[in-house]
Amino acid sequence: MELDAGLTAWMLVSASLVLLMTPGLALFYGGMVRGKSVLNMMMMSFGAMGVVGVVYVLWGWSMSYGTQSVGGLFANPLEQFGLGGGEVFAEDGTAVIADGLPVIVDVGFQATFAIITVALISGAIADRAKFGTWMVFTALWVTLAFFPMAHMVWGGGLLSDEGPFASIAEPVDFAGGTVVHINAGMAALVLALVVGRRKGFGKEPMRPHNLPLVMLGAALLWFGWFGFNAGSAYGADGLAGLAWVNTSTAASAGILGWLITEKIRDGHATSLGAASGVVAGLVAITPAAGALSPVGAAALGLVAGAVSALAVGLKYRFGYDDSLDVVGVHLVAGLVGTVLIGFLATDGGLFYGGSVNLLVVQALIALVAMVLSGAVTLVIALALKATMGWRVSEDAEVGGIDLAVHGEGAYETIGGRVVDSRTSLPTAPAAPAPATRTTTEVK
Amino acid sequence: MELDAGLTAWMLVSASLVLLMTPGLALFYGGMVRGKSVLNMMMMSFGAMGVVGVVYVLWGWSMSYGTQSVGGLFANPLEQFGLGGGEVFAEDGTAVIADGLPVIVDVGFQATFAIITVALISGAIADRAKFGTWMVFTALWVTLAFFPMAHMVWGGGLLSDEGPFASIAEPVDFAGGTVVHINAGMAALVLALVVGRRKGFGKEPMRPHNLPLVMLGAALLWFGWFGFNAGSAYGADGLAGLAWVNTSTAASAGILGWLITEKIRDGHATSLGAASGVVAGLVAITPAAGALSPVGAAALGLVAGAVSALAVGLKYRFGYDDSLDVVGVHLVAGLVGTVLIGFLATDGGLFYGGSVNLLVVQALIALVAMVLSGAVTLVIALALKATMGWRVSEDAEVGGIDLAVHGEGAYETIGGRVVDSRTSLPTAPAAPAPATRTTTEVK
Amino acid sequence: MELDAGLTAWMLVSASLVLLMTPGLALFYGGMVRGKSVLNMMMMSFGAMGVVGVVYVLWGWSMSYGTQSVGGLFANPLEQFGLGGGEVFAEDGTAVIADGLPVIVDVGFQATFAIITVALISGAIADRAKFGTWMVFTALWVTLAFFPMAHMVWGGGLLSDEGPFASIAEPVDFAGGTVVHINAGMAALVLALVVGRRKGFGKEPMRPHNLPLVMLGAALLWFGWFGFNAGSAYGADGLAGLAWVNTSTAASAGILGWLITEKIRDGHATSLGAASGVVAGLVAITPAAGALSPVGAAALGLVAGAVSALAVGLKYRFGYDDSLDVVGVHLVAGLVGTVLIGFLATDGGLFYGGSVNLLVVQALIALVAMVLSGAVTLVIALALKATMGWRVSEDAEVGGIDLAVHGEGAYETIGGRVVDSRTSLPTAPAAPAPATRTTTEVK
Amino acid sequence: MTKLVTGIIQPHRLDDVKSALEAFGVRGMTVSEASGYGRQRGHTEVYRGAEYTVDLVPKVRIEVLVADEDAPSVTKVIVGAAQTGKIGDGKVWVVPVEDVARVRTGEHGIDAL
Amino acid sequence: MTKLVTGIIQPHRLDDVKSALEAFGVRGMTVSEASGYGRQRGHTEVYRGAEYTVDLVPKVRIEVLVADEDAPSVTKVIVGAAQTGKIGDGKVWVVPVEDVARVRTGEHGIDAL
Amino acid sequence: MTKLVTGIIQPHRLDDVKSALEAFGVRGMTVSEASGYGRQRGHTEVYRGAEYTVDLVPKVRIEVLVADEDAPSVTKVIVGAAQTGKIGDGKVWVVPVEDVARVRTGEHGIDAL
Ligand SMILES: Nc1ncnc2c1ncn2[C@@H]1O[C@H](COP(=O)(O)OP(=O)(O)O)[C@@H](O)[C@H]1O
Ligand SMILES: Nc1ncnc2c1ncn2[C@@H]1O[C@H](COP(=O)(O)OP(=O)(O)O)[C@@H](O)[C@H]1O
Ligand SMILES: Nc1ncnc2c1ncn2[C@@H]1O[C@H](COP(=O)(O)OP(=O)(O)O)[C@@H](O)[C@H]1O
Repeated sequence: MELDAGLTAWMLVSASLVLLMTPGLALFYGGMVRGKSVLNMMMMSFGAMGVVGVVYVLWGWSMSYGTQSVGGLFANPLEQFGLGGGEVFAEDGTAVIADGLPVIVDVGFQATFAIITVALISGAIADRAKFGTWMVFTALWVTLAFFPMAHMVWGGGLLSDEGPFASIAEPVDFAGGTVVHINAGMAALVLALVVGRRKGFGKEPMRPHNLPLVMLGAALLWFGWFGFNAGSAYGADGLAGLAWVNTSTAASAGILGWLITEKIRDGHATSLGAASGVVAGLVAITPAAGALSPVGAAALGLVAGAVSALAVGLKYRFGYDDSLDVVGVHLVAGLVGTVLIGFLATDGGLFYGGSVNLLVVQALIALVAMVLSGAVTLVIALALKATMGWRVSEDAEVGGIDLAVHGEGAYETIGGRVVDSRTSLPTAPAAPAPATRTTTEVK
Repeated sequence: MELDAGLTAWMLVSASLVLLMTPGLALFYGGMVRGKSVLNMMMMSFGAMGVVGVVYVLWGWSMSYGTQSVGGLFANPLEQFGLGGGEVFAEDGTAVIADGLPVIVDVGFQATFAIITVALISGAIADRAKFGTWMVFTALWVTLAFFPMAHMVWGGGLLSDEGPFASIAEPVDFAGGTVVHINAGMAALVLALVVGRRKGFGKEPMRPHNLPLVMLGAALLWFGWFGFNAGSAYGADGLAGLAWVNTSTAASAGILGWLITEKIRDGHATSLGAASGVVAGLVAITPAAGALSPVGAAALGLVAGAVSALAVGLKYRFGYDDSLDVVGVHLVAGLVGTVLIGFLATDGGLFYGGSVNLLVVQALIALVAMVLSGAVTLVIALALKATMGWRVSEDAEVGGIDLAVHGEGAYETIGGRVVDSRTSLPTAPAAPAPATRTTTEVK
Repeated sequence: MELDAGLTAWMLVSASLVLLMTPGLALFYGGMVRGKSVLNMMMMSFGAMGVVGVVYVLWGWSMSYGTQSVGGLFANPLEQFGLGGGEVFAEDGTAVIADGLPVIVDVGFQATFAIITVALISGAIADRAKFGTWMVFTALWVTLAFFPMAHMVWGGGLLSDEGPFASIAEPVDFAGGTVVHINAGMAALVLALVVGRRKGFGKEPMRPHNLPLVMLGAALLWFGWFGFNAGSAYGADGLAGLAWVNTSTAASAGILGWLITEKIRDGHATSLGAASGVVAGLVAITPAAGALSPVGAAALGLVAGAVSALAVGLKYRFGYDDSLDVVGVHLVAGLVGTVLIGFLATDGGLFYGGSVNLLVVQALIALVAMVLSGAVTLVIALALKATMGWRVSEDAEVGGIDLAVHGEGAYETIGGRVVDSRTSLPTAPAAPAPATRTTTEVK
Repeated sequence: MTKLVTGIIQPHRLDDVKSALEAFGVRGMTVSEASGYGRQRGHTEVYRGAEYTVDLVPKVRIEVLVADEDAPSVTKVIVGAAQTGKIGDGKVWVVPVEDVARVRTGEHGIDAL
Repeated sequence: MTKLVTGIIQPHRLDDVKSALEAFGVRGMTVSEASGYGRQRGHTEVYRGAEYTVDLVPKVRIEVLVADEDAPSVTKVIVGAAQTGKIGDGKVWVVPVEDVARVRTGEHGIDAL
Repeated sequence: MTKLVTGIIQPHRLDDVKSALEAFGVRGMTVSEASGYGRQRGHTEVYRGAEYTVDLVPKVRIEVLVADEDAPSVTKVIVGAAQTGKIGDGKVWVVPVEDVARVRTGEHGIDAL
C-alpha cells in the first residue's frame, strides 16, 4: 500500500504529543500533592514510562492488535513479540504500510496511550504507595487490563463494531473513553480502596503545594490531547480537524463549567478548578471527538466540568481516599462523555433524531468496561497487597515519602537539607585546591 | 477541492502550537508577578481560554471570516453562527475543503489567535483586577475589537489588500502585527489607564517572583510562535520555511538586542531581559515573517530587542502602570515590525529599492489599528468601570489577590497555610481508621 | 524538484521540536544547580540560542553544508554567507527544493542542532563562569568545532560515507552521536579541566535545588528528541517511524537501566536518576535510531542508563568538576551508542551476523571526533582563559552568580530581597495617587 | 510582667499544639519554620554518584507571650500536645520579657497580649 | 548591657519600619519570615470539594539589638511605623541580653552593635 | 539554669560552625533562615527599566541552649568558626533562660538539653 506522507507526518506528531502527556500528568499530579511527596508522585508517571514503554514493544502491541484474537478478549502476545511476525516489519526489514501509514508509526502512537493510562491511576494512591509495588503493578495492569481493553474496543474484539453489541448500534469510542478513562478511573477507585486512606485524610488539608505546576501540567495535557483525539482520526483531514476543534472547545467549556459550579457553591473560582475543568472537558470529549458538532462539544464540556466539580466531593462522603480525584474526573467525565454520545452524536444521537439504540450500546460498553477493569484491578491489587504490600511505613508517610523512598527532597531548603557536607566520595583525593579556592577559610 | 494532507497536517500542528502559547503566556506573566498574585495572573489567561474558546465557535469565526461583510468592518455573526451555514461543514456533515485545507482546521487555527490576543492584554492590569470583570471583558473585547480587526486585515476588510489603502501598496501583515500585537498592546495601554495604578507602583519593587517560570513561558511562546508565523503561510512549503527561519532568527537576535542594551545601560544582562528579548523579537517578526530575508529578520529582531528594552521604562516616565509591559513589548515591537517592513521587505522595501509607498501604507494600517483598538477598548473599559468596577479592594490587593479572589495561594508554605485542618466535609463519616492509622496520636 | 508537503510538514515540526530542546535543557540544568545560580545556568542556554541562532544563518549553514569543502574539514563560510549564493533561495527569491524539501526548512532544522550542542556543554561549568566569556565561547566553539564536525559527518566530509573510513564500512551516525554528543561531551571535559573546580566541590552537597524542574526539562528533551531523531530520517515514512519508536523505547529503557543500577548500589531509585536515565537512553540511541530494531533499542537504552549511572561518579575519582555530568551522560552514552552500533545494527552489526568492520569504523569515528573536539576546545578555552578569563570572583561564586553577574535572584523571598523600595526611577513624577491609594499610610 | 515561651516541635504536631493552646486560653502566637539538629539524625541523600548526609530535620517554632504565672502551664500544654515519645520531639524554653506592646493600639504590658 | 527588641509586623509595613529605625539611628537588624495566629483570622480555602480554614497569617519578624536605654524608644519607633490600626498589626517585645559579640571582630558589648 | 546563645552568621559558614559546636560538645541546636541588614550592603537589581536596591542579605540563625557556665565558651566557638573577617559576619548574643523542657520526656532544666 502506498505511503501517505501527510498522514504519516501527522501521526508522528500525534504520537509525540501523546507521549508528552505523561510528563504533563506528572506535573499536574506533582503540583497537587504536598511538598514532601511530589517526587514520588512524579516518579509514578516516569516509572510507568519506563516499564510500559519497554513492555509495549515486547508484547503490548501483539496483545492489542495482533491478528490472533483469543475470544475477542485479547490477542496472542507471542505472535508479534518484539514487533516480529512480519506485520510491522517485512522480512527485509522495511516497514509495512497499512492504510497509508507505516504500522511502526501506529505502534509508537498506541504505546503512548498505554503509558498515560497506567500513569493516570497513580493519582488515586498519592503519598503512600511503595514504589516497587507500583512498578510491578504497572507491568501487570497494562498487560491484564489495558492491552485486553484496547483489543476489545479498537482491535476488533468484544466491544468493537465487530463485537456482539454492534447489532444494537455501532459503539462509539473515538479516542479512548472506555479504554483509557473509564478503565483508569475504575482501577483508581479499586486501588484507592485496597491501598487505604492516607493518614489524616479528611482532617488535614493536604492542599496542592504548587498550583502553577498544576496549571502547567493541565496545559501540557491539553496540548498533548490534540494528538490523542485528532490523531485518533488516523487522517490529516476534515475528521481530524473536527476532532481538534471539538477537543479544544470542550476543554474551554470544561473550564467554564467547573468555575461556574464552584463559584456558585463555594464563592471562589479557583485555579485548581480551572485546571481540573480543562481535564474534565478533555476526558469527556475523548470518546466523542469525531461524533459531535462543535456546539455539541461545548455543551458536553460544560456538563462534564460541572458534574466533575460536584463529583470530586464524593470521596469524602463515601470515605475512599482517591487522593487526586482520578475517579471524580476520569471515571465520571469518561462516563459522561461515553453516555452523552447517545444524545449528542450528530449521527444517531437522540437529540439529532436518532433512536435510543446508540444510547443503550454506549451505556452497555461503559458498564462492561467498568466491570472488567474493576475485577482485573481488584485481583492484581489484592495479590500485590498479600505479597509485596502497598503501603510505606507510617513514619515514611508522615515524614515524607520523597525522602524515605527516593532519598531526595524536591526542593533545596537553605538551612534545611543542603547543609551538611560529609560527602563520602568513593576515592575523592585530597583535591588540590585550584587557584581560586584559597580564601574564606580564614581563622 | 482536493485535500492536501501535508498542509492539513501542518495546520493541525500549527493550531496546537498556537494554543499552547496562551498557557505559555500564563507562565511568562505568572512568573513575573509577585508570589501573592500568580494564580490570578494565570487565571486571566485560562479564563480567556474558557470564554474565547467557546465564543469563537459560536460567533467568532462568522464575524471574522463570514461572507457577509458589514462595510468591511466585520462580518455577520449570525451567518455561520455555531459554524453552521454550510461554509465550514457541508449539508451532509462532511468538512468543506478550501485551498486544500478543511475549513474546520482553519477555524481551530484562527480561534487560537483570538485566545492569545485577549490573554496578552491581561499583563497590563496584573495584581488588581476583579476576575468577573475580566471574564466579561474578554467576551466583549474579543467580539468588538478582535473579530472586527481580524476581518479588516485578514478577512478581506478595510485594512486588507482589498481595502482602500491597497491602492497605495498592498499592506503586509503576515501573521498578526496589527491584529494581534498592536491591537492587544493598545488595549493594554488603555486598560492600564482606566484601571489605574497598583498600590505602591514606582515605589515598591514588585519584582518577578519566579524567573525560571518566566523563562519557561518565553520558551513555550517561542515554540508556539512557529505555528503562529510559519502556520500563517498556509502551506507546508518554502514560504513556511522562510517564516520559520525568520521567526527563530528574530527571536535569537531579540535576545542579543535586549541583553546588549541593558548590559550597556545597567551593567547586567538579566534573564528577564533574555526572556523579554525573545518576545520582542518574535512580536516584531510576526507581521514580517514572510517578507524579509533571514538577515533582515536578524536585523529586525536586534532593533526590536533594543527598542523594547528602552521602551519598558516609559511607563515610569508617564506614570501609567502597564504592569508587565504589554505596551513596551507588544505595542512597541509590533509597531517596529509593522513599520520596518517598509524598509526591510525584500519585495518593495526601501532598502531593497522599493518606493516609499509600502512604508506609508504600513504606517497607515498601524495607525488605524491603534486608533480603532484604543477607541473600542476605551468604551468597553469605561462601561465596565461604571458597572461592575475594575478594582478589588485595597486590602485584597495588599494582602494578595490570589487568596482574596480565588481562595488559594500558589505555593504551600509549611507553618503557613497548610496548617489548620478543620476541614468541614459534607457528611464525612467518623472515618473508621484503616490499619495504618493507629499510632502517633500518642498522649 | 517537487515539493513533498508531508515531508515538509514533518521537518517544520521537527525543527520546532529540536528548538524546544534547548529551553528544555535550560530547565534540566537549571533545576540541578543550587538556587543561587539557576538563572546563570539557564542564561547559558538562552545566550547560546541568541548567539548561535544568528551565527547559523550568517555563516553556519555555509560552513556545514556549503558546496566548497576545504579538505573535507569544513566548507567555505562565505559561499552561502547569510544564506545567499543561490543554493537556499533562487535568484527570484523563491525557495530551492531538494529531495522534496525546501532547503530553507533544512537550514532551520540544522540550526537547532547547533544551538543545543553548544548549550549542552554549559553544564560542565555551572555556577562559576563569566557570562561574557561564555557568550564569546559559544560563537567560537560553534564555528571552530561544531560546523566542521557537522560538515565532516553529515556534509560529505572526512567522517561521512564519502570519507576515507567508508572503505572499511559505512560509518553510521543517524542523528548526531558524534557531531552532537561526543563533540559536546568532550568539550565539556576539557572545559571543566580548564575552568577548574567549584569552591567546595567534593565537600559541599551542591544538590539540585528544584527536581520537578529537572524532570520537566527531561520531559521536554524527550519530546524534542523525536524531532531530533525521527526528523533526521528526512522523511515522513517508515524510517522516521522506526527512529521514533527506537527513540522512545531507548528512553524508557534508560530509565530502567539507571534506576535499577542506583537501587542496587545506593538503595534508592531517585527522580534525578529517572531524569538522567531518560537522557542517557536518548543520547545513546541518537546515532543508532535508524539502524536498530526496537528490541535492540531497548537493550541499548538499558545499557546506556546503567553505564552512565556508574560513569557520573568518575569525576570524583579523577577530580574534575564536570558539574552536571555532561561527560558522564553525553560523552559516555554517546560513545556507548556509537560503538554498540557495531554489535546491534540489524544491517552489519556483529549480533546480526555482520563482520567486525562496522564496529571498527564506529570506534574510529568516535575516536577521531573525541580528538578533534578535545583539541579545538582546548585551544579556544585556553585562549579565553588568557584573555577574558573564565572565573567570576570567589565572592560572586559563594554569594551566588545570579546576583553577582545578572543582578537578579531566581525567586522572590519575602523578608529577603523584595523588601527595599528605593526604586530610583528616571523621572518618576510624584505620582498622583489614584482613588484606591489613600489608606494604610496611617500614622 | 510577661514571659516568652518558645517551643521547637515536630511539624506534624503543630495542629494539635495550636488546639491545645487555644483550649488553654492562649489567644495569639507566632509560628515559623526551623531546622533541628539533635539526637534525631537526618538522612542520607545520593546525588549522582556522591553521597552525603543531611543532619538537619524540619521543625516548627512556636512562640507565645504569656503572663508570668501562665508560663509553667503553657510549657506543660505544649509539651503535652507535641509529645510522640520519639526522639526529635523538640524543646520548650522560657525567657523573661521586660516589655510587650500591641502595635495596633500601642498598649503595653499584660493588656498587650 | 543591651536588649533585644523583637517585633512581629505586617509584611507590607517592613519597609517603613526599616526606614524609621534607620532614621532613629539603628544601624543593623535581622529580619525573618513568620506566621501569626491571633485575633486577625486567616481565611478559608476550598480544595476540590473539601473546605478548610487556614488561621495563620504571613508576618515578618524584626530583631534589633539595642543599648539598654534605647529599648523603649526603639519599641515606640517600631510600633509607630508598623501601625495601620487594623487587627493583626502585631506585637513588639523586649528581652534582656547578657552578652553580644560581633563575629567579624570578636568585640563584645555595646561596641558590638 | 541555662542560657540561649543565638548567632546570626553567613550561610556558608554554617557547616563549620556546626562542626565546631559539635567538637565542643554541644549535642543539639536549632537553625533557621533569616535576612540581615547592617553595614554589609545588599545589592541593586534592575527590573525592566526600574532600578531598586535590596538591602537585606541572606543569613542563617543558630540557636543553642547551654548550661550557664558554657555560654561564654559557646559564644566564642561560634564567633571563631563563623569569622571570615569581612563585613557582614554577623552577631552572637546570649539571653537568660528560666526553664527548659524536653518534649519527648517532659524532663526539665539542665537534663533537658
Ligand atoms: N541544645 C539545644 N539548643 C537548641 N535547640 C535544641 C537543642 N537540643 C535540641 N534542640 C532542638 O530540639 C530538637 C529535638 O532534639 P533531639 O535531640 O533530636 O531529640 P530529643 O530532645 O527528643 O532527644 C532538635 O531537632 C533541635 O531543634
Ligand atoms: N500571645 C502572643 N504571643 C506571640 N505572638 C502573638 C501573641 N498574640 C499575638 N501575636 C502575634 O501578633 C500578631 C497580631 O495579633 P492579633 O491578635 O491578630 O492582632 P492585634 O494584636 O492587632 O489584636 C499575630 O498574628 C501573632 O503573630
Ligand atoms: N543591631 C542589630 N540587631 C540585630 N541584628 C544585627 C544588628 N546589627 C547587625 N545585625 C546582624 O548582623 C549582621 C552583620 O552585621 P553587619 O553590620 O553587616 O556586619 P558587621 O557586624 O560585621 O559589621 C547583619 O546582617 C544583621 O543580621
